[in-house]
Amino acid sequence: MQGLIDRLTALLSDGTVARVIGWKKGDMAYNPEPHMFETAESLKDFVYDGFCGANLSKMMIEASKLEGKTAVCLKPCDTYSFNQLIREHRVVRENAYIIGVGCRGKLDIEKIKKGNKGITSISGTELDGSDDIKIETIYGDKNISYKDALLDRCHVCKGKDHMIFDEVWGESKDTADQERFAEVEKIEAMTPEEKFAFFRNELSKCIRCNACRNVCPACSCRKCIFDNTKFDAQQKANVVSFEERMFHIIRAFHVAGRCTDCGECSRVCPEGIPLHLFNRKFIKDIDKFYGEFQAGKDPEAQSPLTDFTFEDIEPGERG
Amino acid sequence: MQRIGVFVCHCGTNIAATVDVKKVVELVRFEPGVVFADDYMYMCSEAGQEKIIAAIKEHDLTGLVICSCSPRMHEKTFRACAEKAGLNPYMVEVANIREQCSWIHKDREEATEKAVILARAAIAKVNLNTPLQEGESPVTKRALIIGGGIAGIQTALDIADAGYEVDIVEREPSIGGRMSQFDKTFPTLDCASCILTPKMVEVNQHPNITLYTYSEVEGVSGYVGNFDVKIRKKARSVDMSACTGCGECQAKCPLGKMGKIPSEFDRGLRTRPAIYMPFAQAVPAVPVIDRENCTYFKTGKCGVCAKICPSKAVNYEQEDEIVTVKYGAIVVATGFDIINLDKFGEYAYNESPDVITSIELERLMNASGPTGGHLERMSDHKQPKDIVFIQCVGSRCDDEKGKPYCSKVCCMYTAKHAMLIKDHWPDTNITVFYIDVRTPGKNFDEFYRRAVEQYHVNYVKGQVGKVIPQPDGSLLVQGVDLLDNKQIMKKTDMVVLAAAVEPNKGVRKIATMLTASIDNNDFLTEAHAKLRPVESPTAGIFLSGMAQGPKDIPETVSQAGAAAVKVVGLLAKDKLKTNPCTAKCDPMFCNGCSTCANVCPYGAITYEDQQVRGPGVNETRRVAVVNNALCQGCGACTSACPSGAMDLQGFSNRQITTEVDSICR
Amino acid sequence: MTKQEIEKKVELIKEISGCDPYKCMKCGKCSGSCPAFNEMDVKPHQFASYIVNGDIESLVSSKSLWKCLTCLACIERCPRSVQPGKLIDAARQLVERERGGDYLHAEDIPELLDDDVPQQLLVSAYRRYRR
Amino acid sequence: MSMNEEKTEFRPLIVAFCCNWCSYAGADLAGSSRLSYPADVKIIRVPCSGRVNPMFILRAFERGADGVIICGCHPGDCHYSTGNYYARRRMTLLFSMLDYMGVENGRTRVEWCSAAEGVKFSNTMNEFCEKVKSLGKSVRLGDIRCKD
Repeated sequence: MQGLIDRLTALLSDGTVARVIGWKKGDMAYNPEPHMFETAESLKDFVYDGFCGANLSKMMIEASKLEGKTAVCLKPCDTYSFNQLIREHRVVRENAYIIGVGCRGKLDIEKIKKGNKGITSISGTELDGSDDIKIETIYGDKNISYKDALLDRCHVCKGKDHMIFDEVWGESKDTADQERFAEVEKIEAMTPEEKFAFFRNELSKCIRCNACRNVCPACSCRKCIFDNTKFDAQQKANVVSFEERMFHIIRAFHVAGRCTDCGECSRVCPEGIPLHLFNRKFIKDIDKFYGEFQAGKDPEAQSPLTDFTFEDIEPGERG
Repeated sequence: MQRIGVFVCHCGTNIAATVDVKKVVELVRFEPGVVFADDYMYMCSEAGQEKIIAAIKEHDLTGLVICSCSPRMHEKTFRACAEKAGLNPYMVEVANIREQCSWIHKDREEATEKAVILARAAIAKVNLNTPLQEGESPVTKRALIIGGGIAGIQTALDIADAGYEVDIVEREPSIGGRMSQFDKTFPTLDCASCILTPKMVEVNQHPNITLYTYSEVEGVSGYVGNFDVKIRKKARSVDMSACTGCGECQAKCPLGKMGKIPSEFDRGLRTRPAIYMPFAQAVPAVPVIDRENCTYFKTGKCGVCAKICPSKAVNYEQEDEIVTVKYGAIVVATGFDIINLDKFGEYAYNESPDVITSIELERLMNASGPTGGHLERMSDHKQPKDIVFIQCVGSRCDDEKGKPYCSKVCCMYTAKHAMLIKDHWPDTNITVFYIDVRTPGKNFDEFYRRAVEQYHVNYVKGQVGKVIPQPDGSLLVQGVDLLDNKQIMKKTDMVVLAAAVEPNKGVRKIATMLTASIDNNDFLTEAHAKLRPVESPTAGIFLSGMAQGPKDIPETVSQAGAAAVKVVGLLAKDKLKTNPCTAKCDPMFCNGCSTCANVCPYGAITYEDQQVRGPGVNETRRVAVVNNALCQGCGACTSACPSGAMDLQGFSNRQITTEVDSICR
Repeated sequence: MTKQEIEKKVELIKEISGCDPYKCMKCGKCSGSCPAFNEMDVKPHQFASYIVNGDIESLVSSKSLWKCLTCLACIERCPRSVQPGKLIDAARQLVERERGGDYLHAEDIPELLDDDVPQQLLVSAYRRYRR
Repeated sequence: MSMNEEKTEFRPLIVAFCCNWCSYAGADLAGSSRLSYPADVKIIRVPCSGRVNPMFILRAFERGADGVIICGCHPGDCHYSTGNYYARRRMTLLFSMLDYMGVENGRTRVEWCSAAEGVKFSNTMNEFCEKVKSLGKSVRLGDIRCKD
């Protein structure tokens, strides 16, 4: 990590970039937060470890409008989002200096906390750390395997290649070991009643905090459909559960064909709703109906929803 | 708040028989915004319209809902009526309570209830209507004809004679099209060139007509009255202004004697040199160099044509030239060709040179054709004594091998061929295998009957299953006579196939450029099958000839004239009214993501940096801008827009949402 | 046969053949192709109308039923996808099934099925080579 | 109301979005040919099937519609040349998603119906009504506050 900080310091000092978007140490061992570093001194708080799951590509929207270049640290999966943002004219490629940071999967603090109360510090989560992470709690120390603490999304990782970068820092390790659409298939196999019950149960937890919308790199509209009075979809209070269903269907549909499956929505949801299940359903359908498509892989590629072929399948057909 | 008047029409008993009109009036009277409601026997009648006008004035109405027949029927009428009373015509909505209610429901209570709901939806919509202004756009007084066959020629002449400038773009080196390949024309047997050549010359000399031969349309942008068309003038390698058309170059081209390049015009029945005019009467009478075959272009050696040209017109350095021209109207007259017969192996077309298509027969019988008009077999140059004609080869065919439609012209030209052959060589034995003989048309059936009664052509109802080339050079035809219920095995000298016609290749590309709709068979679609047969649904695009569907020469010429009148009607206007129901972008919500431009079929959306100010927003950013003149109001952008910034005037998001709401109330 | 029985058989023929006899436009290309034409009492171009008119009785008792060589010429050349060869084959199937001479095991059928091959071919081949 | 009284037959509420150039005219043709279909179908005229925003469909379900059908021009025949192709993809995905959430496939439908296909229009509506009827009242996306 020090290598990365040194490199960033150099970039700032020689004027290549005017600022750095990265992660800053949090008040706990496991909650670093996205941050814009303006000076070389401030980089002493820079951190890059297993808890830096946040996708920083969206921050480049505002940074693109600032004077000078901005260095931005992007994990392999974040680069897909960045490409998608280029496609939608939301970021300016020339204004970004992309450091493709390596990744060996990111950690789910909830998994670590399970059975480990009173955590005081966690170590060994850096990119070059060991296969185990060391947890110190007020009840004693413990080692758990890095792999067991991974976020669910890392088990279905798209790959560790950076789609776009100016330079790459650090070695990545492959983490994909599960079927990407297994969860979706499980739901598809349910009866309508079961499906409905499943989603009602999940979505009833929603408190409409908008965290999913705010973190989503595809939800980059300054003012979005939910702010728009023309559909009466704005300001939906969480009075009854139907609105959560609507909110999440609309949101998922709005990012269909643009969602890179970065999984941030599920990661940030305070209620732990598996929101990626919506997005992934669209991705699965798009792959099946219109051929494999990975948003953000190629910034030139036409999105499946603004494209067509004469022989597309008819609605209602199931491939 | 709007002040809405609701007018419920009885339409005699058409509506009133199943819908309780009075009840509808009573029930909608208290809808939000409604200040007046009334019914009348015939709302569209003069008295009915007077009633509406009076009510507008008396009650100071700002919006109208007419519950009557389909808006497709009388929306225009009622809009004009509103305008007469000083109301913006787009403040009128029609609730369709006839076609979509009274005529399909029997139960009076049910129908009345539905009529009320439909009226409510319309009222809710009018509450959100805003006055819309029709824009105006100027008209470029020049027309483009794509295709220089008889259809294009006739359309061009008619428009030019009316005093407007016309350009013809023709892909081939000469105009004339299919008709110039024909020998005689049915049903009067005039010689095709005798009637076509004068027209070709007229086109060439007409002060209002410009010819772009050996040229193709490369791109079209713009809209009715204001098209910008990119035309690629392919390099002829011959200077048009210098060439005198003496023909020396063709005669001296070394490739001409080698007989390697099949002549497209003669359907491969003879060969041509690399520098050539397709046929003697070509217009313009200027040859082109076929660069793919020319020795000079392939090896850099030869150059004979340039050396011997007396007027030094040959120019190997010439390059393709692209010109952009403005037009007010475009006519598609791209014509037809016949289908490829590779999939019909049973007829041995690719095996035997004596199995030919009807167009090839035209060339064989043409005095300027490869045999000088002497009918002979291509294999041994003997005159055939026995000829079999097979009808419907690929026409009326259900599978992908052929075409599902009737080609319309084959029955007549086959009768023509049979008679012409019998006329010249009366001892020729002719058999025609047919499924049906279709001869609707003036003097058409009489024509066909003459072939049977006067010329004793043997018409057999039935089809041929197989043509088998024999070692002795003859052809064995296996067919059936359905009326006799007997299978026929007969030896013949020549088989002529009436291959199905199909729209010219490349018409789909042109249709896409023009955003003109096209059907599954690649025929261009008309705006209305019966009432607007020469117009495309896309404004400013007109149809002429086979591009729209199978038709013979008389029909083509009449359609060409009809298309010309429509074009002239358009060009005669100084200004055009534009549809005000166009898309509109709300910059506050637009984020410039380009999704809308990706789905816009008209290229009507561009982006510019705009200062956006509003609650919590003050920045300069990329936002979409709609060109109202280009936008046709399809609304594709509105449903693609992620943030709901795009909206369609007249069918706005809020209007449709409120319609949904009032239906689901 | 009662009306219902006839209807059932007509449906069965349509189902087995996968062809729609109503599409026939009576062009006669099938009869113009058929090598067994002269042996047949009901000609290939008539198959469709026999089925349309419900005269299954005559069709199944015709000589043609067994004279068809299944050479596929009419199937290949039919411009309307009526494919008389498949129709007559379906009629043969009908007879075969009624005789109970079905040596095929149901579970083998999916393997053998090919939409383009008349089922008669499968049946006869199977019968011939099964031992 | 007496307890024994037979429950009135369930009448579904069906919203149909019809393209002005084809199916709306097809519906008119069904009307002028007097081809009946249930009054449960209420048609909203749109300029093109591509104009139908998924929001409208969700809105209809939210407000208590039991089925939603979108009718547009046959692929290749769009008046605006491509609108129906986009609609086709959009609706394919939306309907699949609704199905995924437990809103049965039978409640949503897209039909291509030209101005000349009055018979098809009426048949489609009859079929669709029957189907929706058999699925019963739609409750899964409804806003309970919108109904009494």
